[in-house]
Amino acid sequence: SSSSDDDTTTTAASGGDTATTTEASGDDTPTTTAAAAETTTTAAEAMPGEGVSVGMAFDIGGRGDQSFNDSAAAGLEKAITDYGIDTTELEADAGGENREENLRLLAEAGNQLLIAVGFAFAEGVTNVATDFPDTFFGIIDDGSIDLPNVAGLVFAEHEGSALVGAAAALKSESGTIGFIGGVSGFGLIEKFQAGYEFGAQQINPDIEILVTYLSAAPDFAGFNDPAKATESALGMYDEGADVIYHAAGGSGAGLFEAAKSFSESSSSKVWAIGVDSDQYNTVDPAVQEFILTSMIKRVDVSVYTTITNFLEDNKQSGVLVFDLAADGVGYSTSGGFVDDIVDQLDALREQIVTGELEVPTEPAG
Amino acid sequence: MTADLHEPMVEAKNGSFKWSRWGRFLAIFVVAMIALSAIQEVAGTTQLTSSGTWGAALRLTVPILLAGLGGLYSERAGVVNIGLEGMMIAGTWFGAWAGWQYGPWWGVVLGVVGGAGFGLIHAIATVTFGVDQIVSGVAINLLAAGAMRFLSVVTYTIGTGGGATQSPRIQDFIQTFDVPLLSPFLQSIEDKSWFFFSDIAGILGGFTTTVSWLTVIGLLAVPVSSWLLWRTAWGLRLRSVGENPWAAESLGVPVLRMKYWGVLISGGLAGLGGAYLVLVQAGIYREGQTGGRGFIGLGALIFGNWIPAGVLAGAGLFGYADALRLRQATAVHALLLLIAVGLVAFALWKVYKKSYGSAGSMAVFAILFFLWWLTTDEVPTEVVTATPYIATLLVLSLASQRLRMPAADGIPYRKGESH
Amino acid sequence: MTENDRAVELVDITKTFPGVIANDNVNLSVGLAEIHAIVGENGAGKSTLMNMLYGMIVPDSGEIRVRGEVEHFRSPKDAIDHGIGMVHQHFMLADNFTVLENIVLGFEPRSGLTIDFKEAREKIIDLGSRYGMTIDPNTLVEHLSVGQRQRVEILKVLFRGASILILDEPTAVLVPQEVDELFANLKVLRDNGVTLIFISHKLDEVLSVADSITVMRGGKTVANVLPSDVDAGQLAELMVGSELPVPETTDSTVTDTVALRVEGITHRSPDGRTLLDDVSLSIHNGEIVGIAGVEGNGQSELIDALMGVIRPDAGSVELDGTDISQDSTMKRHELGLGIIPEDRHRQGLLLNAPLWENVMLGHQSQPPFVKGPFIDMKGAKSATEAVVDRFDVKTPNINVPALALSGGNQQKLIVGKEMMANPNVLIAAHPTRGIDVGAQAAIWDELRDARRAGLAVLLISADLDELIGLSDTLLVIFDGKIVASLNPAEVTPEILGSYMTGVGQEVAS
Amino acid sequence: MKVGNLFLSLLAPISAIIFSLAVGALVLLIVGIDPIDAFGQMVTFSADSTSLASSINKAVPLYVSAVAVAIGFQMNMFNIGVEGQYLIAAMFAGWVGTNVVLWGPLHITAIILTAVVVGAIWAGIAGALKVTRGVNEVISTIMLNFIAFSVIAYLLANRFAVESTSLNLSTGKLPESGLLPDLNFLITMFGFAEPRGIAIPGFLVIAVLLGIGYYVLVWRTRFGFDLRISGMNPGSARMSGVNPKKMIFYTMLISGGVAGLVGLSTLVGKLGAYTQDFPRGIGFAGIAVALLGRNHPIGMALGALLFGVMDRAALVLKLEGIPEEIVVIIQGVIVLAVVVAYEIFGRIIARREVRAAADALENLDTGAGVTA
Ligand SMILES: Nc1ncnc2c1ncn2[C@@H]1O[C@H](COP(=O)(O)OP(=O)(O)OP(=O)(O)O)[C@@H](O)[C@H]1O
Ligand SMILES: Nc1ncnc2c1ncn2[C@@H]1O[C@H](COP(=O)(O)OP(=O)(O)OP(=O)(O)O)[C@@H](O)[C@H]1O
Ligand SMILES: [Mg+2]
Ligand SMILES: [Mg+2]
Repeated sequence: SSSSDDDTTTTAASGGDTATTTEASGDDTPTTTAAAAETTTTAAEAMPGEGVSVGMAFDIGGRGDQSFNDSAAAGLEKAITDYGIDTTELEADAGGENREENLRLLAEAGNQLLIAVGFAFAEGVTNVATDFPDTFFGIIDDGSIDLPNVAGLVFAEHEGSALVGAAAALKSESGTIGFIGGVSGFGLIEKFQAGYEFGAQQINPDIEILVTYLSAAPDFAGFNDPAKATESALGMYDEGADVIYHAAGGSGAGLFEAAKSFSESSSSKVWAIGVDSDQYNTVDPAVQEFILTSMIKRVDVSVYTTITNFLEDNKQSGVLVFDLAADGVGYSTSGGFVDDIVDQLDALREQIVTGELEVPTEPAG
Repeated sequence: MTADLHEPMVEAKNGSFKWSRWGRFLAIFVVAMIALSAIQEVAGTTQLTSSGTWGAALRLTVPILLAGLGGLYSERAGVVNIGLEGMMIAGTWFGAWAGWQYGPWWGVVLGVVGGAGFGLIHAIATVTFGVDQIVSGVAINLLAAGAMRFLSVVTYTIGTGGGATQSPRIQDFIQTFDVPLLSPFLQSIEDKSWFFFSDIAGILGGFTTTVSWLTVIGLLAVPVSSWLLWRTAWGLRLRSVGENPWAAESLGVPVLRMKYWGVLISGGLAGLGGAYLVLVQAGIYREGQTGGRGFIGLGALIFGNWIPAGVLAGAGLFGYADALRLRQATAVHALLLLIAVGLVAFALWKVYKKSYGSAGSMAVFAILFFLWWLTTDEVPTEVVTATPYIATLLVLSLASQRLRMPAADGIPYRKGESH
Repeated sequence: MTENDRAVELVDITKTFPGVIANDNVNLSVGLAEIHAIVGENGAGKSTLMNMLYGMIVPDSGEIRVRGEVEHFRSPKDAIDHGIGMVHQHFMLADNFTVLENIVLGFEPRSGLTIDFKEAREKIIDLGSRYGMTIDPNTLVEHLSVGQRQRVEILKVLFRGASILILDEPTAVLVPQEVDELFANLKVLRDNGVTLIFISHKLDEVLSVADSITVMRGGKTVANVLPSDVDAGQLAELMVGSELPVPETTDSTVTDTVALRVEGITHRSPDGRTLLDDVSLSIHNGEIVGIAGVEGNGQSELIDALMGVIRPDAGSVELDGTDISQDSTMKRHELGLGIIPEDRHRQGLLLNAPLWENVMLGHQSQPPFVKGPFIDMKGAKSATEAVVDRFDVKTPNINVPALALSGGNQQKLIVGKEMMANPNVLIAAHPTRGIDVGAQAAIWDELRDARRAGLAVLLISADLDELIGLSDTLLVIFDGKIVASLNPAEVTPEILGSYMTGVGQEVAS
Repeated sequence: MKVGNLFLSLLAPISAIIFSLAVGALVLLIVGIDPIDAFGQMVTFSADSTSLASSINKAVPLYVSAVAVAIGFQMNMFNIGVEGQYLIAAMFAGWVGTNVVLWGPLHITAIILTAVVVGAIWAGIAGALKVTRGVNEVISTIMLNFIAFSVIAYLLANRFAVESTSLNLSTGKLPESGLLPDLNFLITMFGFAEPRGIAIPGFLVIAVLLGIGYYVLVWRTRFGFDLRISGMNPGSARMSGVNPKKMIFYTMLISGGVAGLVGLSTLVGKLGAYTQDFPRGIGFAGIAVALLGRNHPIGMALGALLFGVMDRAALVLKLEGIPEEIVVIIQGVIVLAVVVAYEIFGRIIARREVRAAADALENLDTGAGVTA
């Protein structure tokens, strides 16, 4: 499916696709409707969410990080518009020490549903959810909590990455592509890399893939150092890569700048691939033309879905996987640069969704 | 150590232009280049000398260099400045904000002003109030980070494309240029893949292709600083304040004012380094963007023995190692071989100097590095990221006896109270 | 004398520091092109007065006139602009600068934007040859000897074209030969029209070189005399208000037991220079062995080696017959080796700590200061009271920080705590340096008494009178070697001086 | 006299805090926020048992960190490396705690000892470099911080982390015998409500003992005397028989050992594991607290508590839509202002002492005829 911003949402909303639930919770309900209810209601009706209060605990950076937190905020905004819920937001301090306190404050404030944005909240959610059994929790990017009132909202980043990997391979003329990871060593970014490599190799088994990580956890500077991303990307372009995918958070801006400056100075156009949100829409117009596509991780969908489920009294605990099938991940078409290969990409998508191809979560070797 | 202990360039000795010195440099350079080329052949990479690597090394060097030079002015005036990181952070924020609002050159100006602003705070605390300099530096690092976050929250509100942790994109970068004729010529030589010659062309190419004007300014800061500090009356006075402020005071040098100059310039240069990050490389302010470069600059300063050219050497080393690993993580592996060969050369020199003990330990290290190179295919990211820090520690522990910091560096000075 | 021939007039100058009136309505009048000496005890206020003339300190009240004009100096720069230059009691030089850089600092000849090094060098060489003070402008100051450094200081002043030159105790650190050289230079300067004001405690010097003498006592000017009108004794009386005390040993108390034996100590600096060269000596109980020598000839290293602060490359130290060469400094203290260090601020005191902690210094491993691993505050305090009482340390109580005491009282505290610990051997380095006459006499008495009781003392001093007066045996150290062993009863300061500068030929016995 | 000086010493931090609040208020005013309202919210919010527990929870590691820094300060050494030391120590302690299981009290002891030893070793590197190679400890500890982060990265990812579905890499959870019980009874026994969700950490006891131990060691033992005099005047210390090199090394070891404890209140308290997102930045904040409390055990305790309360109170600001970063600014200004204030008041006190001594002397002189 093509997935410009609006498209995907509607697809998810109307398609009634399901998010698979693993058995982690031991709950009886194996499946969950991950789609937003068709409650794009008319103004006259009373909003279904009135009087319902939802708290959101952002991770370090909070709103305006142009990434993960913003994406979660977008889901919340949409829920406000659609359902008229009340919301309260808090964000973690710079050292990330007060995550649990924030959650607790939100719970004490009487919010019925709490959404924690980021795996680092796992410990806090576990503790607070135990103390507030009547409050429901959603936690993004974590599938480790086994409590009846917690939903772990995880994404199949590797599946989405496979699609953009394929796109990179299809668009590459040189047979060399690149991947820039922000922070290595905690497993998440390696998932992106694995999928990307897998997808690219589906198209061209001989493709050469250059990989660099900007820092290693627990040094998370790699998510915030665009200058290093720039140099890394220029290195890869110099080495002959003509498409580079980044999973480096705020450092990604450096990749786009590198694509722009390399294209301009070498007069051969090279591409960048964005991540998490449709970065074509969030970056400055000056670099838009270099963004081939973005691997979209629908944090907003997961948030919106969780709220929807909650309002429908469908409190699904356990792990909700937002995968390709659920349109929890995908790729963007903004800019129209991949219009010519949509068919091939969709074919690959189909193979993954049907299980014909299984995308690895760890890079080979 | 790359730099002499005492900058002896006070004057060109009675016109006898130092041919011998240049000749020696040239010889060392040629030998080193041949070794480098050979190592590349063995290790099977071209990244060690490619123009791309050297261009990147240059860009990665400049912010560290500017921070280091910032430290230089401050410490030459007798004020230790570990607040460089905070001043650099201020430089990134103000550079981005002004760059976004008024264009990149205003970004440069305000970046400098922002850094100097925190320099001013440091100066007031340490020079006027005689507060412990390390303490003030630590406080400034805390304060700058908090204040910039606050400013972001207040200015880069939703809708600008920025937020609490980042600015909108800066529309224009500082302009870049290729040196006409030279750049394409060097490029063509580099493309030929000739042993040695292409390597030299690659290195020179890095300095002549897509060079930002701000890079030029950053590099010019080195000779300009040497000139200012060692040739002008102002520089002599500034240095005198770091060596013996009581003597300076007794000769009518306005000690406090000179210290203020030193610390303000220090902040300004660190701020410029921050602005460089934003306006040349990243195009955006991002919280945490400096990533410890201020501290590495401090390392470069010590590594460089408080001399501009030495600071450049230190910053260059860090920049180069970083460039290599960022551009081609695998190329770092070749660096192990380079280090082994370098250590062997150093050991031989020590043997020549009849210092067998250190020659022996160098040889042992050389063998270890060689074995490491031989038995592995790549260097773990964690090790690579730690390289500049390990290098600084190594240099300090091998050469700290030969380093000479300004005699009154870090010692609080109060007017009229001699020691 | 008319108003016009006065180079400097200080009228009713008063300056107080917290708790001290350093200058109390001081008057001073210095004629043009004369050598004017200012004498006075320690703390009489000489330096303070000169610092005001040089703009380093602003007077509380009074008037400064230079060549008849009233001036208000706010900084040395103002004074320099009026042709006044000062050579300070403690040299004001940057060690890591060249001679040239030190000299031009603050008064740089410029060509365009840069310093005109060529002109500066020529001018320095020219000045040096004119006044007989040659020195290579490109050497680093850290490589210069004390005498050379002083030359740099004077050149610094001359370079600025100063016509009024203040020298604060210029001879304190010089050997007699260097002093003669300096005085010759000063006379040349005077004959060239320079006015010289110089401060000294050494009355012979003053009488030989000054054209006019002002005496200060207790912050006041007490007399202005001509050298032809007074002799040293009279001058001394003016200075201290009474007869000058002389160090003098009574009959020999030297016993046969060797308390300290030093055998063949040799020590080299990391860069290979020989600092101590085969030094051997022995001190008997009841004996004071004096060591004369120009500062920097190995005295500090000898003390350090004896105390175990440095480990010499060769040689041994025996205390009461036991070899202590391998023992730690602390152990040596415990075995009864006492030390009055050379530099009380750097090695003898904790300026910010209370007196009782200062008294613990060096004895912190022994009762009454400690009980096991813990500090015995009660014991330490009563021991401190005892020192304060017996040595008449003037202090309000024993809890004030050491910095609250005057220099003399600080020194008395140090001497007192070492003596009260009943050492077998005492190393006394400059025991009376920088303290006034009364305190000096008291310390000398204590040393003599202890000697009579059997104490062995190694006395290191720059004060030749003190050395000659107190010692039973006098050794001269030059360039790390003991070059002479002399009988103090027969030796004169002049002879000593010639050994100290390496001119004397007698071989060590 | 004494009382006057004590008053002056207290005036310094108080005026610094007032000044910093004023700066904070000014900044808030500039961006159009009512500072009275903001501060009022903070005060109201911090005044309940949960906030108290939370503040103590934050204060304990800060305090331990401050003590580690202060030990270095006592001999004029800057251990800027507390940050790296506590992180690496906590990681090893967490790993040992899950892999070496011993009988109850021995188990927790082993964990604590591991942390102390690892912290001491990491700081000891800087100490050894200073002693043997003359490397300035400020720069070496800064470098060692960064190196520690890399070592942690490598070991945690490749050796120490347990398999988990969570992305938050973590050593295994400590068993019950590796944890310290909470001290909430301290609150409940006075009839206050049980703190919600946050507990007064059992490690508080160890922190208090640490403070007492620090005081006794530094001010009451000969070792402490040697330590302090080495810091005050290395030359005098050396002449008195103290080996400054040894003291430097010991100081770094002890400081590092204490630094190793910084993370333990979290490790053996609530968290029970070393995780990727283990609290950072406490080492640097500890420097600020040590300064605020003038290296005095009680002063530092108050300083740590102040920072803890401020951190807790900051939470309410966001709820009220006020940028909570203002708290960080105020904290930064406090640190600067406090050192400036100490400097100013210190000079006043010193001047008074000298004058008092001189006055007393004058009385002595005019009084009894004490002469030599
Ligand atoms: N900056 C100062 N602060 C406080 N007291 C001072 C200061 N400078 C000098 N004094 C005091 O003023 C008095 C005069 O000191 P000054 O240095 O002028 O004496 P001096 O005659 O030069 O002695 P010396 O022969 O030891 O050099 C002394 O009591 C000294 O302690
Ligand atoms: N050529 C120069 N190079 C560098 N700094 C200079 C130069 N000339 C003047 N300055 C600095 O500019 C400031 C004012 O210069 P000015 O010449 O008035 O100094 P000054 O203090 O009067 O020195 P001087 O006493 O040597 O004339 C001083 O801080 C000085 O150090
Ligand atoms: Mg004096
Ligand atoms: Mg004097």
